[in-house]
Amino acid sequence: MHPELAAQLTVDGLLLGGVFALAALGLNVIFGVTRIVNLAHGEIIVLAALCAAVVFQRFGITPIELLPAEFIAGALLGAILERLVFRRLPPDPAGAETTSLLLAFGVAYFIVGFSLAVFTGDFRSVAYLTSSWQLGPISVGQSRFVAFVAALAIAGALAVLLRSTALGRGLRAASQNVEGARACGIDIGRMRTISFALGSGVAAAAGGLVSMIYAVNPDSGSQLTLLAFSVVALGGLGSYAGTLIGAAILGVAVSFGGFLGSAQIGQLIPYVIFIAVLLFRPSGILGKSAT
Amino acid sequence: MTDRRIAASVAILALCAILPPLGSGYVQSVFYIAVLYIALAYGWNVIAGYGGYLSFGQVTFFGIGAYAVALGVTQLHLPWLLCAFAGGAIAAVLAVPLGYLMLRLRGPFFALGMLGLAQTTRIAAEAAPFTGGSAGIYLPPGSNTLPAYYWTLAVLALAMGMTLWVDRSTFGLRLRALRADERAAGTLGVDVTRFKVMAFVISAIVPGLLGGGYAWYLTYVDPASVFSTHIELQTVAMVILGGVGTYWGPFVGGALMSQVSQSLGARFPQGHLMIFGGLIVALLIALPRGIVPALTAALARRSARA
Amino acid sequence: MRLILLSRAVAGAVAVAVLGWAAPAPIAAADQPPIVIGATISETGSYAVDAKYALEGYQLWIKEQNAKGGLLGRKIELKTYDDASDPATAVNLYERLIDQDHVDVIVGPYSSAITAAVANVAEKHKMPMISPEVSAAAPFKRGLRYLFMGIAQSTHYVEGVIALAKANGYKRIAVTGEDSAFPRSIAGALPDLAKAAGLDIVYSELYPHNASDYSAVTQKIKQANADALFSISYFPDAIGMLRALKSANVPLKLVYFAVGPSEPNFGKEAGKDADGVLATTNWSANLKTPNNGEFARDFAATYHSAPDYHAAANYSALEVLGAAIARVKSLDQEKLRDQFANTKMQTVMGSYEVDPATGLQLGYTSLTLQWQGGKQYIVAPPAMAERKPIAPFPAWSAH
Amino acid sequence: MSALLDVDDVARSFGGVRALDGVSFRVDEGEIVCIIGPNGAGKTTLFNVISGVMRPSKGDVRFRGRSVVGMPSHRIAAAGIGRTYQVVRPFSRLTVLENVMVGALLHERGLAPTRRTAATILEAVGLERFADAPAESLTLTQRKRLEVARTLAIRPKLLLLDEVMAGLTPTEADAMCAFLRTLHEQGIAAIGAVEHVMRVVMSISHRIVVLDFGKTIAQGTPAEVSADPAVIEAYFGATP
Repeated sequence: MHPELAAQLTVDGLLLGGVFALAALGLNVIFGVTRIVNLAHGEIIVLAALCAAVVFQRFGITPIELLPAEFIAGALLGAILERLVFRRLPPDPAGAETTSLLLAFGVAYFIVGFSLAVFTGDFRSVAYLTSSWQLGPISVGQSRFVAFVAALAIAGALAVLLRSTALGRGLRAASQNVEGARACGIDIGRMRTISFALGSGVAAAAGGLVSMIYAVNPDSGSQLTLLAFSVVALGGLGSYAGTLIGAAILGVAVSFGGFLGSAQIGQLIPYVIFIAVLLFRPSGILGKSAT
Repeated sequence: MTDRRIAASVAILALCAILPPLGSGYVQSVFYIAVLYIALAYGWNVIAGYGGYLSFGQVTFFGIGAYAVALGVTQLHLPWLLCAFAGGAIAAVLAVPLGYLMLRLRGPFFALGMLGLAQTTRIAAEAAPFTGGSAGIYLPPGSNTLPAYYWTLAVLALAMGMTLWVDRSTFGLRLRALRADERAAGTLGVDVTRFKVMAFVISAIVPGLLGGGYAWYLTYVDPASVFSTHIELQTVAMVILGGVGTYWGPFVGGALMSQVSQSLGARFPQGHLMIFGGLIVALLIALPRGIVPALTAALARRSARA
Repeated sequence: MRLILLSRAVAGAVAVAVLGWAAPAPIAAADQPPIVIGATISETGSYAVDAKYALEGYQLWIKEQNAKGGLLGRKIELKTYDDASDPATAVNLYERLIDQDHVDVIVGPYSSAITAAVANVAEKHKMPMISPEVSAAAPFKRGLRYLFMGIAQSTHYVEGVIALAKANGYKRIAVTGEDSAFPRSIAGALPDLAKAAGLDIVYSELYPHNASDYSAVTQKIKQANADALFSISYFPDAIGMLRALKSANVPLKLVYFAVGPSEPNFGKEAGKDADGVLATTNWSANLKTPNNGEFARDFAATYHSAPDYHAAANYSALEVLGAAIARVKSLDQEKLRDQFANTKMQTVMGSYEVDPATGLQLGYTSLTLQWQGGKQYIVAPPAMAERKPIAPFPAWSAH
Repeated sequence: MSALLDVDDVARSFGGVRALDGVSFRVDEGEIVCIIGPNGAGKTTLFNVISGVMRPSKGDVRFRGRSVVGMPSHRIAAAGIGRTYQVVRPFSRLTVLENVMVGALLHERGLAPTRRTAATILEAVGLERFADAPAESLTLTQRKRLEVARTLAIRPKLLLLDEVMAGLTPTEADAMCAFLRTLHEQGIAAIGAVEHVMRVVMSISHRIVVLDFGKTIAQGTPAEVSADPAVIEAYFGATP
């Protein structure tokens, strides 16, 4: 393969990885603290993307300008979901895992119905930053680059938040040892609400950026959930660096697999890698191994 | 109690066998869809309800069954019923290695891994040289509703029978134990992998058999319609509504939802999904184990007071 | 005992629900009950995108016809249900329309898969059905007597674009599109058409439905040094592919996306990037067909948006249906069938004419449109062109 | 007499942390052996390795002369090793009787005989009154008894008891010791894991193994171990 082509495919793959990472980060935040896989995650991304498209077309506000509002709205939605729905899980842990999946399934169903009622089945998208920069022989799509940078920034911000703030310490404590954290006076319920708010806020921000790359309709959510989950599972649940690395690996694999193999192979790579990795290394590439 | 269940089940199945031919084509197709989904729900309930492994990919086996009939009838010129049987057999055979592989994943990993598997099979069916690809396969046109219906009803009877067996057998006891705590079940001598795979195979045979009837009913098969996420999600929602891991849950949830979604969905296409989603969430919160266990418990309380 | 009671209650409820529906609908006391036309629309699910136009096309014709006094002295009514883009649901709902709602005539749903299943129901009930949305030939090659194609055959879709490529000397063409029945029917016809025009297919590959990304396909098109891209895409993949092409700066002289950009919405979602994009449509407001201007005007006035070809196709299907009823002066299904099979007439879409043996459309042809300055213009065939095609496709930096 | 269980230089680490580091000891038929060590000393990991829940990183575990390393846990159970868990968690949504039936299934065919066997065992541990109650409804002490009952149902030759004494009142602890003695009389060997050196434990144990940070710091008869300087250092500080 020509080195220029290999470089271009790598860049494409990394940028695609940025999109994957955006979709996955929020899911990982929620899982890290609550051990809940929010199946409605993709639906929240889509809902935010649809909002971004409508706002752009009506008022000319770009998804980037809208980002703070999207984050706040997503965070509110997440907090409400946690308080109203996910707080009511049964106490026994085996039952809680199943019930949380079922609840999330119901929430996803609800959001799809809501989005259909509000936005119809039309595909929407934002025509903003669609050009590319030419760096020598390599072209870099602007919106993808923005998404890539945003993914890095969000992952960085999450890392700083978790490492260096009191809230972050609380969240980490809640994610590692519920009983211990409770004994230290940490309000576990509040930490769970905050993690849902944070995760859903990130999902909504991701939705705004995704609207510049793809056209989505209310039914596009489950696909995104699956993709996001593949990234998280690959990178390791609870690890943000793992999410970035997992997303980059998947992005590059999809890029090369789609080019050297077929479009079908490109589409299937995320699932195949995700299942293969889990079978051989259940904790993901950077996850803490289970004891 | 088991005898009463058998009596009630037989009565319901007999009713389902007698009524449709008396009604119009519409009545027949309503029965077909209701019975199809109830049977799918029973199939799903074994691995998900009794085994505790939520799957979003059992539709894989449904699609395989549908293709068994489509290909068997058009390419090999075999009778469709034979192909429909073969569909169930193929599903069972494939489920063994797939079960060994996929059941090493747990909880959300298994659930979403199965969703990925269904997508993988769909794309494979679109690309494979022998499936007719995405253009699909046309079966000979004909009045197939009643034959497809009776086949589906027979599969429902089988699925209910197997559920009853699971419910009252040592196999079911082991399955419920491993659902609660796999590790403890293992150290108590339960061959966890073997029984999980067995449950998975049962949950594959049922959709595998049903798929063939579906192909015959529609007279057309394409990857998007038989490996459809829509069918999978609808089935899952039904069992959740009725009660996961209970004998009557799939029946009540399936009957309720296929009826309501047909009357409600056809009139309020956008709104009804929202109502369903809300209903699922509300039910899970208010009655965490579904309608049937809640009703049973309420009835038990009443008779205890009386 | 508890469970048996419970199960009896459930069984009873199911039986009541089902049989209750099966009871014939009460017939209105009026002397002249309306003529009811039945159909399903994919209002939700994967085919939901075009449903709005399809439904409005039906509704508009009925509104206009009722304003003219209806048919056979009777008002006309439309009865539709949402089939959720699911074939089994559609079969069920057509049975319901026929058996329970006792509609007088039926028209087709959307998509090949659903039509294939529903056609079998129409055949069983011996009710003729014009399918206004299925352009692939396969469903018509099963020996069905009651199914008729109400839209141009998909093999015609690319003719105008091939001619354009040939005229401009764009010899190297790349073919891609969604891997589903309709795009496949076009992609399958392209090699012969290209060969006849002396063009070379330098790349050909379909991508799966719901593809997660298009950048690898785009890169292959770039590496193949293609002049012209024939991407048989629906709406979302057309947008995704367009973005990926621009992102990768693929130098193309012709960009064609089949049906996705024929939707008026495309310009809104794609923005300036739409400029120069070619597409196929089966209808234009500028067609010199009977009542076409009136149709376009009424549609815009009623629904506050311009119609697309789905609206026109569904509208024309009812034009053919209405003419047939008027001619046979009854709702005799067999006579209507013969009318559908043998009529040659002008609708807003052009000349309706089918092969009486198969029901395949022979009359309608397709038009090639191009987005220019944020609007759609017909650019081929030359006889109907509103503007000259812009060729080559503008450089990406010029968008 | 050959050893019933032979733990030979077993090590197991988790991501660099050595939970077990070269542990060796043996248990003879009918013997009661106590593993003493503070929380985190590696007792549960040791039980996990013996019962097949985990593989050791190094070393071998032989039961009746055959290596059980790599065997799935149900086969180890069938071979005759039963274990209880530190955190007692009966199978939820199963009745008390059904919990015991799961273990009894190893030797019975069909529901009816299994039910009879399980009922007998329930009677032996004094839980027969709760047979049809949901297992979640039991108190902690009752759950511990249920935990032992369902493990006895597999008819073990060797019983691994993880912290059965923890949280018991002195009277209950005495009852547990009496129970262990009856096991001994029936020829069932037992390994008990306990956090603290308790007089009752010393009185019933034939041998004692002391673990600290995954290493064996002492083993021998209760008398030998109580006199071991390392143990005195670790458990009794300066004053024995």
